[in-house]
Amino acid sequence: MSATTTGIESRSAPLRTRARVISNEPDGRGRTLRLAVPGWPGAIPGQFLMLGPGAEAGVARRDPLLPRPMAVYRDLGVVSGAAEPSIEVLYRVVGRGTTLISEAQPGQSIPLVGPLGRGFPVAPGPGLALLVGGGTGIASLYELARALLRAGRPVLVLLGARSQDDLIGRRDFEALDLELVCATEDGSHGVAGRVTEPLAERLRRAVGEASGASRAGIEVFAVGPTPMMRACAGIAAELGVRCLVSLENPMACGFGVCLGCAAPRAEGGFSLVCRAGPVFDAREIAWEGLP
Amino acid sequence: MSATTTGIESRSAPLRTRARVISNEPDGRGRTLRLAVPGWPGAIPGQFLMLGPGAEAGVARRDPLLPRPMAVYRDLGVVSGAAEPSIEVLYRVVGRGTTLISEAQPGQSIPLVGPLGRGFPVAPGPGLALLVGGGTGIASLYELARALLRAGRPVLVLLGARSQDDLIGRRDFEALDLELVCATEDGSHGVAGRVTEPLAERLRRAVGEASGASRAGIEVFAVGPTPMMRACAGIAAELGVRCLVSLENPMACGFGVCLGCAAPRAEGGFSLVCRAGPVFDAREIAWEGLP
Amino acid sequence: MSGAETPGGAAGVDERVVLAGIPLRNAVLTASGTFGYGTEFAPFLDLTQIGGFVAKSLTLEPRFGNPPPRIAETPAGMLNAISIENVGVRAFLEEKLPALPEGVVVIASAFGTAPEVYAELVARVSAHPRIAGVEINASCPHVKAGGIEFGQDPKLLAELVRTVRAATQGPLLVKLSPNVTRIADMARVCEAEGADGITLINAVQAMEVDVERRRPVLSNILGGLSGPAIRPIALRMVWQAAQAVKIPICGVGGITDASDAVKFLLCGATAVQVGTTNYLDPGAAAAIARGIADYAQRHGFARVADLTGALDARRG
Amino acid sequence: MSGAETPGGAAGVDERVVLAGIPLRNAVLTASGTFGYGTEFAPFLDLTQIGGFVAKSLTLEPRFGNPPPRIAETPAGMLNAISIENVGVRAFLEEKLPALPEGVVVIASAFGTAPEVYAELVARVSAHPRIAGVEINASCPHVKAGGIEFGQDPKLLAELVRTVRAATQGPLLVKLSPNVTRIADMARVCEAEGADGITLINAVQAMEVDVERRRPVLSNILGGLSGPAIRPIALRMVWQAAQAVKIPICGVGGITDASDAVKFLLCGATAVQVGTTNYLDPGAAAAIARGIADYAQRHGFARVADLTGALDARRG
Ligand SMILES: Cc1cc2nc3c(=O)[nH]c(=O)nc-3n(C[C@H](O)[C@H](O)[C@H](O)COP(=O)(O)OP(=O)(O)OC[C@H]3O[C@@H](n4cnc5c(N)ncnc54)[C@H](O)[C@@H]3O)c2cc1C
Ligand SMILES: Cc1cc2nc3c(=O)[nH]c(=O)nc-3n(C[C@H](O)[C@H](O)[C@H](O)COP(=O)(O)OP(=O)(O)OC[C@H]3O[C@@H](n4cnc5c(N)ncnc54)[C@H](O)[C@@H]3O)c2cc1C
Ligand SMILES: Cc1cc2nc3c(=O)[nH]c(=O)nc-3n(C[C@H](O)[C@H](O)[C@H](O)COP(=O)(O)O)c2cc1C
Ligand SMILES: Cc1cc2nc3c(=O)[nH]c(=O)nc-3n(C[C@H](O)[C@H](O)[C@H](O)COP(=O)(O)O)c2cc1C
Ligand code: FES
Ligand code: FES
Repeated sequence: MSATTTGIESRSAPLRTRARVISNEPDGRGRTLRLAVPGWPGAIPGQFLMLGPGAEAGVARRDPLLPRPMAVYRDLGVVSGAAEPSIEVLYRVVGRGTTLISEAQPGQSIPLVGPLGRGFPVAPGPGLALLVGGGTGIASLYELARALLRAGRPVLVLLGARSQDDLIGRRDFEALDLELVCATEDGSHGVAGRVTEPLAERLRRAVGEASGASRAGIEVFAVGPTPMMRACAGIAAELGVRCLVSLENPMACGFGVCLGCAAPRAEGGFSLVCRAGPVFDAREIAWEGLP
Repeated sequence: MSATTTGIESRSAPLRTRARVISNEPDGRGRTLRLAVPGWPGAIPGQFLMLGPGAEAGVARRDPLLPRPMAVYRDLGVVSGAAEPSIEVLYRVVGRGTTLISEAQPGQSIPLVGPLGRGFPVAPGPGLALLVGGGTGIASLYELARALLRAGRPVLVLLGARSQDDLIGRRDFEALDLELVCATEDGSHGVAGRVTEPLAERLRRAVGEASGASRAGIEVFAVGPTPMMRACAGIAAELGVRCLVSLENPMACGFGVCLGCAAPRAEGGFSLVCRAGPVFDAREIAWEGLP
Repeated sequence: MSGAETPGGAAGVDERVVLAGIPLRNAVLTASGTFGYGTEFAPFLDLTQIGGFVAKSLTLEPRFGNPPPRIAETPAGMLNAISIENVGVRAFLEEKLPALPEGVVVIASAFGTAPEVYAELVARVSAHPRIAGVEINASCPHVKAGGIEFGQDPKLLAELVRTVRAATQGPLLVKLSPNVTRIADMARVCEAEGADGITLINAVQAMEVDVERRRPVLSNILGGLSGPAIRPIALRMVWQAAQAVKIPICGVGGITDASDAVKFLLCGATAVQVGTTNYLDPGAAAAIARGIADYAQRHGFARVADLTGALDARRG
Repeated sequence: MSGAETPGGAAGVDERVVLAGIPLRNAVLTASGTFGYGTEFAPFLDLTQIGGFVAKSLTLEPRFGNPPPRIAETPAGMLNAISIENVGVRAFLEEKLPALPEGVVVIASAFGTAPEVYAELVARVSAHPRIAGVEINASCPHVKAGGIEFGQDPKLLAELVRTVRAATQGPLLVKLSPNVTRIADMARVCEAEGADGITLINAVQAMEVDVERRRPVLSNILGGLSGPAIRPIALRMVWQAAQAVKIPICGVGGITDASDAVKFLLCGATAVQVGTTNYLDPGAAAAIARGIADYAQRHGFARVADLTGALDARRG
């Protein structure tokens, strides 16, 4: 990593608080939850939160019990007119916890712990950054794209999903000053097929065209379903390009004490996804050992 | 019981459904929950419901687990403009279940089983009916008062509470064509002191003034905290007047299968409050055995 | 004895199972003590749409239970200390059974303080043509043996099952206590002594305290924990017993929906019982039966019976 | 060894308790395996505002745990099968302990496969001046004895406690498995062999199934159930153990708030441990300690220690 890499050293201490729901609106098949978080210190792209399942209902809710890990989608800071910093979470309703989160009403509060984990390293330089997002993995890439742009990197974002409505957050990416490629399996938006196909093509082209520092600086950042990330890692490895991924393991605590989120390491043993990750160099992971 | 008594024989089969919340508004320190209940067969005064704790949140809620027993406060039938019958529940927030019920929003649905239990016997005749309500017990008396009035009985309602705001439902009783006496412990409304004092006085007077059929037909109906009901029973017994009470035991099912709601009988053994009751002749109860 | 003859299931799935020699229309029974004597559920449920029900445990004489409070709510569960309040075997056979519609599969539950008492009960109920089988509730604190339950001591349990087995040739299920170190040992005892099947689990011994009154919530101090909270424990015990014995297992504990029920079948249960959930949703058992058939169809199983033990439990 | 000297409590209540010879600032500890090595909680909690913490169970050598998935959510609870992943005793003493601020009470937890291994571990950790006491985790599936846990067999347990007792004169707590028929017997064994206290309960053995994949959720198949779901079971076991022994008991299992904690004290616990709740609310333990003091004051107890066993359990 370069000297300007934002790594574990610069992480802010996480806080435990109740975030206030500002809005909770659908975005295609996903939803955007905007929260006011008193004292929010700002997150490094790739960091996440543990969000209590559903707004507090005046009484402690013991079922579902565990908080849900969610990426910090947009870190808005103190927007004008507001007293507190606000953030956004982009999520999909998949089970009981996210169903309850989807029912949180503006004004209600949600228990929140964060920011947590180690985010993406953001190094300056001429190398192309290829950001590949699949499904809700898209949520981890927005602030990363912005940080890379700020660091002067050329950025290409590739978003993949089943269908147009699953391309959650797409409009926010369209508003950024970067190249955006979308792939849908049913061809309803962008290229038809998997996002790994345009990735392979664009990465090959970038590696072929670049030289020196700009070639060495090319990186792939992939967040999405495990098979997608594994495929991205394979494509990158073949071309000798570094690939960073963000793993989604089940978590109970999010801050390194339950040891529930272990991912197997290529060199043997395990790493805690919530503490050593969720961002890893793809080569560190023993992919076949992920459930 | 007289021949026209509405007893167990005329009970409608209970239904299990999801009631739709029409409104859920504060009434002093209590709340009134109005529900649309498709297929509601109507209740006998004194019957109750089992209400799922809180509106369904799209996902099954397993904590709190048990439904909450609640009297049918007002049985509104099909009000004009509505497609389904509606009912009202008058309740107080005392714990986790009622907190969740208090958060149910109009349009949400709540699991409901009912009508359940054996209601009050309503016999015609000239005898004075003295209805004594304490705390949330008030909720069991509104439809009873109406039914007694319909049966041609002279009705006196005595409501007791700590303070003015605890006299939930008072305005609804004021709108009925009957005599209403309120007692508050702090004297903030009506007579100061316990409701049992005006009861003793009024009952003594009624017994003294009445004769023959009208004297034999005098009845006390008491619903409230156990000590209050016990005191009412004592006052009535002293004057040889029948006293009916409605017990509030913890319940899991409400329809006679868990055997959790047993109340000790004066003659030994137990009665199920949800099935043999909740209304009992006060003399049937072994008061000292109630928790 | 009554049973089910026709293959059912809107989905074309064969829902029938045979539990301990009892042919059942589908794999969903309801649990003793949570379904009364059946008739209480008539307003909510067509009793012929479930596999059958296990009636409240019977004693030879009618019996009153504990003084109130008898129940308490706990996180995702409830406690009870009813103490086998029941109408007695005679009223059950003469009044309760005849009140049930034809075609309803009834399993009686027997409870006693000595093996001979159980045997007499079992002999009496299993002779009745409306009784499809008997489940013995072996979770009785045995006075002679110092308060331990029959289901907690392998020797007492063996004696109990042996004695009862000699008293009936009809289908015999033994319902075990979960309050033991090794459930597999208890299952093996039942199998060795000739039980036709085992039912797992009864409520887990537990306690709740009222901090304001500084008293136990239950008059009995201790009670049995049931409901979703104990489901993972019940599932584990069914799994362990299924590894240990060949006789069929009826899984019970915290089942709220079809997915919960399927978990028990996959772990090796032949049928399941719905308990506490009947209180919250008296129509639940029928919905669960339908849901199991749907699951079977979605996953390509032609028969619900094939779900039994279909868990892929290779490690890694 | 470190301790607490000053009577505390904004409310003027004396919050101090002595657990197994360990003086504690207040009655709230945090449970092994749920509080890491303490430093992880520094952002959320002033570590000197709780009685102390029990560190993750240690083995002689660093140890990796089970492959994922290691955890699952269940109704009002969670399952885990971590398998004592830890940094090993050396890194604990040399790196983890020195990173903690002064005044934090640390109880080490020891785990092994044979009594001698436990003894060596206990000897090493209890020699360290920052260690206030040792808790031995007797819920280890003992290979030689066929997979049964030390805490499940009275004879194995007696041998274990005896061996460990000989290895240290410092405060020794034995943490028992709840997966037993009679917890009181196990508690008596600990007392007889000289343990200074017992901790009750460890997680309850349980299982969860993924019906879509038709596989156990955990790679280890079986796991331990913790969280509010098991609180009534833990409370019952603390009560039963408190009736059986005189040595102090540390109550653990499903505590989420001060009222839960008070229940354990009333049933006879001298102190409590907060476990799974730390994951949901990493500041909970301190709030619980404050809440206990408030309760004591409201109910007229000058000392939190007087809450121990203050349950009125007369029947009727
Ligand atoms: C670091 C990280 C960041 C994430 N960021 C996002 C995000 O920005 N947007 C988004 O929609 N989702 C995100 N996820 C996935 C999200 O946490 C799960 O979809 C969510 O927990 C599902 O909860 P549920 O109760 O609806 O599902 P259920 O299936 O009912 O959950 C049951 C249990 O499994 C766990 N679980 C289920 N799915 C997942 C999963 N994919 N990953 C981890 N645990 C899971 C739950 O946390 C819960 O403990 C992220 C996961 C991780 C680990
Ligand atoms: C037949 C009957 C009719 C009732 N009608 C009304 C009514 O019209 N309005 C009203 O406000 N209240 C009524 N109650 C009381 C009401 O059921 C309780 O206040 C309510 O259950 C409290 O639930 P909670 O979760 O808020 O309290 P918690 O204390 O958290 O409840 C814990 C458990 O205790 C039970 N419980 C607590 N208090 C009572 C109680 N007083 N009676 C029975 N069980 C209790 C709960 O049902 C639950 O199972 C009635 C009770 C009965 C038995
Ligand atoms: C109130 C109540 C009463 C019960 N009575 C009996 C009984 O009489 N006989 C019996 O074998 N089990 C009895 N049980 C145990 C249930 O049959 C079942 O084994 C247990 O509740 C676990 O299942 P569940 O979690 O689905 O309720 C009773 C359970 C409850 C809750
Ligand atoms: C993820 C996890 C890991 C645990 N690891 C240990 C351990 O290493 N040693 C131990 O004695 N107990 C361990 N426990 C058990 C807890 O200390 C505690 O006894 C149990 O979780 C019950 O308490 P709770 O319901 O408050 O969590 C662990 C529990 C969990 C949830
Ligand atoms: S989620 Fe608890 S250690 Fe990672
Ligand atoms: S509440 Fe279940 S029997 Fe009365």
